[in-house]
Amino acid sequence: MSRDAKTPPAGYDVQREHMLDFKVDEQLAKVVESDAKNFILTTVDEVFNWAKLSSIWPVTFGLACCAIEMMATSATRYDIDRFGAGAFRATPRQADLMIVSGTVTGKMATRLKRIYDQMPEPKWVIAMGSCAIGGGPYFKYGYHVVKGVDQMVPVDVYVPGCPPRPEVLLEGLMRLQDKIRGRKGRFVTPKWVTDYAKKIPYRK
Amino acid sequence: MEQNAIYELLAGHLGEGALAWHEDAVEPWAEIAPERIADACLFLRDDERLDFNQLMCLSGIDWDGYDENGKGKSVAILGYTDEGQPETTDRTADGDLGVAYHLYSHAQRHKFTLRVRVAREVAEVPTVSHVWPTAAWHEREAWDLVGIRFAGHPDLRRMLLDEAWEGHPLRKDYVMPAMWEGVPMEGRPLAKNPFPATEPATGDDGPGGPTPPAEA
Amino acid sequence: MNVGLPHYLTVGAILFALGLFAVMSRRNAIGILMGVELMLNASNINFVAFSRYVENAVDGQVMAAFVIVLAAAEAAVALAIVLAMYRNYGTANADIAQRLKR
Amino acid sequence: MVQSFQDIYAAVHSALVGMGVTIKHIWKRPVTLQYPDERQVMPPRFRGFVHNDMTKCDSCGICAKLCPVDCIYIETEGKGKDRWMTRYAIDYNKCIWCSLCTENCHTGSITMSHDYDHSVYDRQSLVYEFMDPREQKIPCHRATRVELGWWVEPKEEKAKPAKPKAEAKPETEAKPETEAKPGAGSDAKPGADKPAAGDRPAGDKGEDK
Amino acid sequence: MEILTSWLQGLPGFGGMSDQGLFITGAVIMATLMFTVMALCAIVFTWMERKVAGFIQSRYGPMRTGRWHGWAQAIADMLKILGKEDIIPAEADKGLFVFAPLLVLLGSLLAWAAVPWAPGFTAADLDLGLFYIFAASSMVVIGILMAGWSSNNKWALYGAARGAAQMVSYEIPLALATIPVILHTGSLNTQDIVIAQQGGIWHWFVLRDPFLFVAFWMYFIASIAETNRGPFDMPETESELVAGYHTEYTGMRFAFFFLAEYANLFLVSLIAVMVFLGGWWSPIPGLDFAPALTFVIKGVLMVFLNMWVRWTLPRVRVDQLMYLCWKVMIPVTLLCIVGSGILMITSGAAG
Amino acid sequence: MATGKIMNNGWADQDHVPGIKSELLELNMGPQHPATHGVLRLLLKTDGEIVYQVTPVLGYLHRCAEKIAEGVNYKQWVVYTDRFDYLAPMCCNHAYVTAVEKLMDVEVPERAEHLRVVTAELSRIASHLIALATFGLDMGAWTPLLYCFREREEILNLLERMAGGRMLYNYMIPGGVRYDVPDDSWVGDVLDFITMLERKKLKDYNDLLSYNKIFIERTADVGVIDEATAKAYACTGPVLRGSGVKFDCRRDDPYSVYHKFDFEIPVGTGEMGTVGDCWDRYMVRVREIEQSCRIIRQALDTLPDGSYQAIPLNKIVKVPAGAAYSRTESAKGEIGHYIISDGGQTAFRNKVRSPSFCNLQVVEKVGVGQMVSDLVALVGSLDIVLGEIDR
Amino acid sequence: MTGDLIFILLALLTLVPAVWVVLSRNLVHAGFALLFTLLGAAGLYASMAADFLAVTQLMVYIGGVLVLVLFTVMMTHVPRGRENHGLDRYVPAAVFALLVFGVLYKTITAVHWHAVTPEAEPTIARIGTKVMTDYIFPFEYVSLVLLAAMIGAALLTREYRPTDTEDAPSDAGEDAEVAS
Amino acid sequence: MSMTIPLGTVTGLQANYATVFVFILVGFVFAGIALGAAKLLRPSNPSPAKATTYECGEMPIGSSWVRFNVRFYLVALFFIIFDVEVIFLYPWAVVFKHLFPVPGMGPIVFWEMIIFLAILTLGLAYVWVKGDLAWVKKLAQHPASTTPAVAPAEEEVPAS
Ligand code: SF4
Ligand code: SF4
Ligand code: SF4
Repeated sequence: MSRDAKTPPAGYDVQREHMLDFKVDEQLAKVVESDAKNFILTTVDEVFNWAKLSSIWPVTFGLACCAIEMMATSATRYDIDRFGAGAFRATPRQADLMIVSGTVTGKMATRLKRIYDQMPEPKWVIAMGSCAIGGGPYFKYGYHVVKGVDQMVPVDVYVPGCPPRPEVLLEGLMRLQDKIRGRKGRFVTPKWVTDYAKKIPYRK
Repeated sequence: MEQNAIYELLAGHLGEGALAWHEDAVEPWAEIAPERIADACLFLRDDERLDFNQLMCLSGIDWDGYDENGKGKSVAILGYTDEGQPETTDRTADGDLGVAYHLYSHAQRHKFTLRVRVAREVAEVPTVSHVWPTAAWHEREAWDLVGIRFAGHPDLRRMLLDEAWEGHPLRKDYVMPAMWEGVPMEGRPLAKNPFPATEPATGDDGPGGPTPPAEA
Repeated sequence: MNVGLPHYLTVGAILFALGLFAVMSRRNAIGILMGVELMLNASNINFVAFSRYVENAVDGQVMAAFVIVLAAAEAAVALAIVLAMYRNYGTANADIAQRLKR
Repeated sequence: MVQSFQDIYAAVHSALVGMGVTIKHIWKRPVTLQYPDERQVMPPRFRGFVHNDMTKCDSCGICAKLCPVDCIYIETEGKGKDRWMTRYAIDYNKCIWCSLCTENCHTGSITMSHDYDHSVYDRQSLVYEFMDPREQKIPCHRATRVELGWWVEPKEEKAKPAKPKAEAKPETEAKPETEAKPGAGSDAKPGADKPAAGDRPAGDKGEDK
Repeated sequence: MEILTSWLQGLPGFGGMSDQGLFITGAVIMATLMFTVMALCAIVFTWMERKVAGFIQSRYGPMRTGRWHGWAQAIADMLKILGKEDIIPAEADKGLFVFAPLLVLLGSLLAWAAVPWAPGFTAADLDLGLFYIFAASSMVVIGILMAGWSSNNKWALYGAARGAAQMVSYEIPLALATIPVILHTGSLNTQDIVIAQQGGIWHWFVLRDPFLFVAFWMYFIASIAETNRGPFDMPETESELVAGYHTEYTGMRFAFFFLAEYANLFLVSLIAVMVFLGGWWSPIPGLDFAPALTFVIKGVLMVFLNMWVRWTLPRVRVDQLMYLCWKVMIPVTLLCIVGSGILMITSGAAG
Repeated sequence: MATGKIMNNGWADQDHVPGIKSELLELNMGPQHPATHGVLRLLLKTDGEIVYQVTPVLGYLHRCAEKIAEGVNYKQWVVYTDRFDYLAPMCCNHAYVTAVEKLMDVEVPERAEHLRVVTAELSRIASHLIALATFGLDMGAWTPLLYCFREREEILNLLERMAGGRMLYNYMIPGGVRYDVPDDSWVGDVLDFITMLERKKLKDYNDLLSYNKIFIERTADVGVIDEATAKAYACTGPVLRGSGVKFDCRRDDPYSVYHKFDFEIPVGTGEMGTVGDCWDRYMVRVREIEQSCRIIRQALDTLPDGSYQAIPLNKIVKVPAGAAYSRTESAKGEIGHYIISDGGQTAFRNKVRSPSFCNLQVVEKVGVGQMVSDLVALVGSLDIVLGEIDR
Repeated sequence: MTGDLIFILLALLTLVPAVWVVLSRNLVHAGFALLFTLLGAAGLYASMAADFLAVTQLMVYIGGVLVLVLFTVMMTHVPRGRENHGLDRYVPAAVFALLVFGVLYKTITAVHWHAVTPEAEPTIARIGTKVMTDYIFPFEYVSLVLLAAMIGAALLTREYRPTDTEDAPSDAGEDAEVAS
Repeated sequence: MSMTIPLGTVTGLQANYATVFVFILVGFVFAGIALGAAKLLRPSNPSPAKATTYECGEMPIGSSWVRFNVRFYLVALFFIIFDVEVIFLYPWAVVFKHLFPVPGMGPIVFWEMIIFLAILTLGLAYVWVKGDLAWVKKLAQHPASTTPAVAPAEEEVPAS
């Protein structure tokens, strides 16, 4: 079977990803329109937003299994550098993004908070993996696991999975870019969930 | 060497009173009086017929609620509820604590299992870290998680948890912490049904509601 | 103002005086050394000024170059001494070291 | 002296060899998959988001029980024939995509989809609600379901028609499995692997596009 | 400069300007130009580095920023850095902390003054050009020490100590490696050095005699070390010292280090081109159409070589670095000087 | 030489006191540091570049796995074993199911064992690739990292086809494996891959890294763990073998079907320096990749037909009361499970003896007197994975 | 005019930091202030057409001596980089320094210098020639001095030296050193 | 090469150095502009936590302003000596070509520098042989040396 399909499989909507490009599309236009009073400012803002979203430098912050997937994301096959986010900085001082990739334990949580604090603004956090999102598999008996990193630091994007595939992290990054761009991106619940819900015949 | 033969040798060294032999188990094991364990280990290591130069594993065990006859009656441990709150119970644990040693000899290629059992209130076993350096960390871990103190250990600090941590998690009656040094350990109830009968689900980012945006 | 020799010499003199002040007031051996460097620089300024405005030859400059070189050598040795002193007496303070010596 | 020249030679030589390896790669086409524009086709067993086909599920709760992380929330109301499911949700805050839930579903309704990329801005949105009780409730009891006309055949029957439909996937392991495993367990598997073709989209937009 | 001032004189508004005014205007324009080039090379080379690294590692590197192969990546980086918050650690020595990046930047900017871009086109056509370049860039060392010390961060301190020791050490082979060339040219003026290599590839100093060839490679290695890159990135060693001396630096101040790093990278490459690789002369005599372009292209090729090395080799250890410098490179360069001198004498080139 | 002298090579700290001890710089390497491979924290006391004391501080990834083992049933717990050594999850699965089977006394079908061996060995290769990669990265070589990850992706793809998960598989169950070979081409693809790896890629790594002079200089004679130390600290796996001890559970304490296969146990020979130095440990991994390829080839060539599950997938596993310690050779070394069962659905106690935990301990001893860079090399060459140290 | 301005700027660049060097309580600050003094001095040399000297100043003083000084300051670790000194020394030192300055200034102003301002010329060739001819012996002598300085400094800083209180063999450390 | 623009006393040769001076000023101006622009653009939200020193997520133990290891100092020390050597080599190299043909000067010029180099090389050889260029690397090779480190939990390694 061909794994390396270079083209999207049937039914995949390429269009939706083009929200990434630095181009005013409808939704962005709406945002812009509302600010249209000060055109220059908006443009400058736009340019800087573009810069911010095109150059998100993550801090090298690997915690657990997900960190390996984070590495895989930055590695050959998925290459997060394509998004300009490949410049992993070892020090939080120069980073924009903290990818909390893995289980946040009680002992680590304070350190995580400190590292987050030490990052200069503007800064973002991606919670990667079930553990970082909500304790994941360690929810029930994890006496030493923080159930959700959002209890420690504000999280911008949640990337589900255990571990999330590299693609998902990339997708999360794109959602973060959307967020920086000033819009909340597209509807987030996958369509198939609601589709199936719709298919069920009504009672009565 | 056969397990029985090893036991014979060990028994010869320690004298009969100090140990008991459980032969029919999946893995035969010798139960040793706690105060003799270091002695026994030294013997096992230094006797050239035995030559147990590797301590494969050292496990601390909380025997509370264990049913020897194996009817699956062990007590359920406490966790967090779905809402993320720590579960509590009135039950007080009372069983013994124990330590199991698994030994291996690179030269003789045989294994041996030792166990000691101490009362919960005593919870102190002599260290074997001078016999096998590797025991140092295992013992620290056992102290950390099960709360067995190892007498004579050079550096008996907690291993995995913080020094300030309360309780020993692998004890059967351990109650999960709700908060630790300002870090919330409890979960947040996420399982709430987002569809209260009256309120409509809303929003772009709202939970997966039935109102997807119109597709192109 | 037409900048000429006296101006440079004055700068040199001020620098020299500052260096002297540092040498006298500093207790830390390295501070003293810095003062010495200032004084050497002052003398170098003078050398160059004379070489330019009086003699118009490069001898003064060669001299100054030698001074720089020797200053480097001096700094190397002096700082090594400071370190040795620091190691032996636990301080880089010249006075204290002197007292300890006894 | 000789040694140090040998060292220098070794250093230069090995550096050149290494540089040969790297320069070789410059001309090669990168192996990178340019994700948003290119995607790989997932293998049949791929475990994406868990999906539950609500038309089949009878809220027996096996999946919730088997889930190691307790992330399936099933709520019902009523009793016996009048038992209705009011909620079926999977909490991706916790789900670890282990597929244990799909193994034992006796109706084969819960499956691992091939959809995997849905980042969200809000942790709440990761609780996927598979039904909206305001719109409908789902009858649990078999008799009620039959009565209401949405009875779905038990898996044994379901599995077989499903197989030919999955012809797109070259996997054929369903056969040895059924031989190997006695009872209903054998049929949990195909359900886990195979999307009922046409029902389940590969991408989030669905194949109906 | 002369070209510039005479050109300025020809401009309408500048005709009546005094000579001093003209001179200052010219100098300011030149400095601005150099600064722009410097900033530009940081932008171009960060992008290039990421692409080269990408392709070496069989991936793409930046692809999406600005559509075509992420050409706008470095611009975005710079803009973003401009908008980053500036943090001065509470424990730091504030004055020095603030000043250190400026010094590093200045050190590399100053050195740019003497680069011979094209015949007669040098910002400051110094008689001591080459010497001056080395001297000016030695200020960077102080900047790095300052940065590391003032951060009051242990990793930064390590980085600074290593960096300073490394940079001062490698300054020697760097300077020594150029001396055989000076023997041939008899001038330190950068223009003169390039002019002396006229006449095709065989007149480039790198191919003049075997000692010069060795000296070139010594220079190349020393220049990598001097710019703290490649296998010699001891001060920044990501895997050891978190980010070295700029661990605590954020935003624009970090960008200055960044800028200086790439400016220095290009600078040492340009010097290599100028001293050994025939400056603006094209390999084939008589084909010198665009001197400045030739010069820059050669420089970029050197930068590429530099990157290639960087992405291939593992990093050496501190002591090995020092070993290499003091026990291999300095003796070898000294040997090159003597050997080249003797060759000059025997071949009658001296005189 | 007196102790004080060494201390005094750095200078005194307090004023006025002659001959006082120098102040050592205390610094934290980790928990967030690129060289500690996760969230390990090494508390260093250094003098300049020389490390005087290393104290590993663990627990930053303590995920309470052993507690969870007492709460979830045997099959669910497989999921958590994946997450110990998340670089070689199959090996961890294998270790665990072996232990459970030992207690349950079930006969595992041959085919299942073969599949286990194949997947575990693939996993081992993947893990070793990461070990090479990160070790190279510690040494400052970026590019091998990317190459190794590229090859690892292939393995992950193969395993994903097999088990459905990309990184964490949940593939083995007590009594067999969850799935059979996915499709007809899978076996061929695996063989193709290992052939390619053996023929081409390993050569690339060797050219780029193993035999690079700088790399050798950085790793040979560095962080030497001699045989006695390795044994005393119960080091296992490549660390022990790097010290020249020919010991491998797969051979010396056979489990599964490893006794059927013909493979060698590479040991450190001190080819570039001393036996037991970082280079040896590194090279043992490279050679083990070759051996794993051999094993895979044999296992696939002799892949028997038949069932692959002794216990049906939908059966809840109950283990008779008793206790057993079972050990297997994972990518990092000997992983042991000590399971005490009381006859119920969940284990009464499940102690995991993780190889990295024991291997790391040696840092306290060997790390002393190294340079900071060498310490990085030492830690890198131990190839620890925090998920299994902290559990 | 511009020349004057440049001179004034350079003189200020030399002198103001020099004051800082003298007065700063933090030795590291003093060291960094010294940087500017040296830079200013180099500028002054350049303005006097002593370009070789200016560049030498940059290279040796700033690139070398200053680095050395800073290293030493950092090594001797004055707590928080501060030096305690009281006023007791300032007064006599200031008086004496002012006195010296007075004398010097008097001399400068009193003497009528027969100053000339010739055209500036490139100096390096002339210096080179001078060194090779007139100053040949000082030149060789300098090399000896440097050798001595190097050996002396190396001796002084060698790591395992006997001290007053301890009497370990002086070179014991070296045997164990691994020349790597 | 020198330009003759009457610039007060800054004439001819110095003109180029004046350019350098302008470079310094322009450098500062540009840096100032960059910092100023950044100041306008960047958010500023200081907090005590943000200003803590980064040390891998832990709180630093003590100040980092402690003394360095002497090694780094030694390197700088040797550098300074060789730096001076370079200083003299440059004038020599410049005049070598011109002075060598001068009758009577050739051998002097050549040998003078050879002697100069030889003397300094002697110094290099001295420190080399004495081991000052080597880093003390293996503490473990000093038998007594492991003791200063607070003994970790280790005992005698048993013979195995
Ligand atoms: S989410 Fe899963 S893969 Fe990620 S850290 Fe947690 S357990 Fe590991
Ligand atoms: S096991 Fe299947 S039928 Fe039962 S509740 Fe779960 S999904 Fe529904
Ligand atoms: S995949 Fe695993 S974790 Fe997720 S719902 Fe199913 S059983 Fe639970």
